[in-house]
Amino acid sequence: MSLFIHLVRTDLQIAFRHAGELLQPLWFMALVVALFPLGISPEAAELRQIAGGVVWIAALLASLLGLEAVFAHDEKTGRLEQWLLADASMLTLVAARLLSRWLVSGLPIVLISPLLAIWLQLQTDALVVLSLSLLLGTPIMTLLCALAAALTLSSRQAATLMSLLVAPLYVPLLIFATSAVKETQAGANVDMQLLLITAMLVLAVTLIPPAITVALNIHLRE
Amino acid sequence: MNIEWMHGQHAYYIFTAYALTLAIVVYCALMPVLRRRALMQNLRLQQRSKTVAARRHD
Amino acid sequence: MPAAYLNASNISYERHYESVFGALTLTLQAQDMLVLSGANGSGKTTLLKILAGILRPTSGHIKLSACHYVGHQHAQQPQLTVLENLLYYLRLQGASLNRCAAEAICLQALADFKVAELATRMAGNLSAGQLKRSALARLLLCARPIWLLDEPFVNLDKHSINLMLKLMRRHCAQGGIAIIASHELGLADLPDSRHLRLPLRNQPSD
Amino acid sequence: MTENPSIWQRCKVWFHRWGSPAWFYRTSGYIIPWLWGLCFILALPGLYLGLFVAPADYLQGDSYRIIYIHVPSAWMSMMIFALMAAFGLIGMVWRIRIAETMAICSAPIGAAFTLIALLTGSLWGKPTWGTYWQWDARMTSELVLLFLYIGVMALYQSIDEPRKAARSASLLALVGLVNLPIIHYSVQWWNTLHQGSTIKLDIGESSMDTSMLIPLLLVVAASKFYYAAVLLSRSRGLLLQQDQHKRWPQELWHANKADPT
Repeated sequence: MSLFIHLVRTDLQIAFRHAGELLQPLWFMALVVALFPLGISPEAAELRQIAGGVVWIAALLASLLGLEAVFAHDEKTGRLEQWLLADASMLTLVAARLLSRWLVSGLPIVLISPLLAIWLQLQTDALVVLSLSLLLGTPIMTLLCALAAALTLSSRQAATLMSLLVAPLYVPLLIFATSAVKETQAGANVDMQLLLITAMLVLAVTLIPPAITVALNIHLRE
Repeated sequence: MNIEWMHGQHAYYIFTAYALTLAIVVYCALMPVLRRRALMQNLRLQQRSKTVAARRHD
Repeated sequence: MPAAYLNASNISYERHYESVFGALTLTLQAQDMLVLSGANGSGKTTLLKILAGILRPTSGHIKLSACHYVGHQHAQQPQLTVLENLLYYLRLQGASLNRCAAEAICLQALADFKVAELATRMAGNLSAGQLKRSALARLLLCARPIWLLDEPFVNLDKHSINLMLKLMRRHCAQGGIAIIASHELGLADLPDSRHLRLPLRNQPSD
Repeated sequence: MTENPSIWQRCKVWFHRWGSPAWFYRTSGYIIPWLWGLCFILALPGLYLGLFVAPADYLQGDSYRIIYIHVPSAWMSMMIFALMAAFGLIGMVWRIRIAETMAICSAPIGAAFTLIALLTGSLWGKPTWGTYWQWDARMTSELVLLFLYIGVMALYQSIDEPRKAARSASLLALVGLVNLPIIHYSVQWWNTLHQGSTIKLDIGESSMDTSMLIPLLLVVAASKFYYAAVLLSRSRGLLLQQDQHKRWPQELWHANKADPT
């Protein structure tokens, strides 16, 4: 267990050495959300209508940024190869990397979402559900993005390819999350949507790390 | 035998649908055969050039 | 140091469906030192990576005790200091010590390589030679019987090469195995080492 | 080989021989013409019956005749994705090169069928709904399926080393397959949420009387043989291209001068 904590701490140490870079996805997300009132209309009624979808789509796009930091940098320096010589199993190393990646890129999105929801005139109860759905949804996004990063490790144009691979897999998450926000605006009960997102989270947490390990083995050990 | 749909108001949609399908189906089936034919051609060429070169030596 | 053994039976490797080297059998025991030589592309690095367990051979199997592998890449995170990089690898290779004991081992390893003064420098702004020496310091972190070194002498100055040779001899004397892929290594430098020359294969495997 | 090879060795040799590209190239060469024959035997009567013999539908008139290519291609697009993932899994787990090649060659065929399903669906939608694209549940999940296919093909083409490319694409196909039902039902649920129940794009299978159903089943069967024929033809091409520097392609025409296809 101490190895897991040490790995996560080292990853965070690396990330915070250049804290400025961490905020870049957040600036991007804030920018995308700020464009919608300019593009569509500043009226509260209309903005409320699209608020859930806009914040979620901006979050999905923001999660696609900076993905080369997940595996590609380590593969270039040769650190990823040393993972194979480590004492711990590949799964633990991948799990540590995923946790540190979520803390660095997923959690900030959840923390900034209330501000963005206010920009889009979202009522408070819908805002709470939005943040809750993001809290459950961002780990799934991090897992899917890490899988795409592992799959495109030896690809030529990895950045553009990753978004192409990940976007179709986001569809169920986007559907249930945005409908959760819309239903709360309409005053309905949204436990069903949030429970479904939690179910997707559990499915992702159990199935995706082994898939990432297989993908890394394909790229490192072939 | 009812073929009056051919000049009905839906004829355009049915014809385009079948034409597009045929085009995709033929393209998808023909591409590999043409590519393989070209590859076989240049393999034969390689083979013949090798035999000619061998004959010139001995 | 646990007992050192390495036996690989008819391992071969194919890349782009062309075999890089044919069926190769290799058995080494304690105190053996093997120098791999051969033209570029003859598969020296591939063989080392297969022995290290990084690459999976197309056929054949390998049994060996724990190994260190130092390749061309320096495997260090540019945003971390040299000491932090070594701490990372010390933990990765299974040592669960408190912080100051771990740092003592890392500093000792760096001292052995005469790079102790680089400990707090960022790996990002080191020269190639310094990076190579701090990467080689990884070998001394925890006692693993087999050393697999790919071109260990590249970017090293005269003094460091002698230091490296001394450390290798000491490692083998203590019952370890060292396999070095290198061009510059003449026979004189390591008199008691075995030699393996990898032929350059260009005929495709059937 | 040991003097009396056990059954296990013998079937391992057979299994290995089956895996050899040269043997696969020759045997598929013989099978392909038969598959094409079966495909035409089923497709031509099926389409003839569907287009000229089957009566017009009481509700949609004659525009329903597009069903004879829309439904088979939609089913095929789903089936090929599952088969691609299955071939990929076999290729990854048992490291059989032929299975990998079959997985990679299935992707373009599956994408072609998905494209056909989308085009014919939208052409059929115009007379029925009045617009070329109605965010209908099945059409939307078909669109997402097309993106999955494109993702698999793009991933394969972006990696240089063929073995790595095939394995990564197969893994993505597997991940896609696990996600497919989730995507399908979430789109279904999303559709009922927004539109209520719009008229379905086709007529319920049960309500179709036999004169309409038989052509559909014929074309569905024909599409399966079409897939098998094109898959084998593409796999042969890929194997030949990958092994062109090896010996077996050179000896190819010594063995049989008249290579049919």
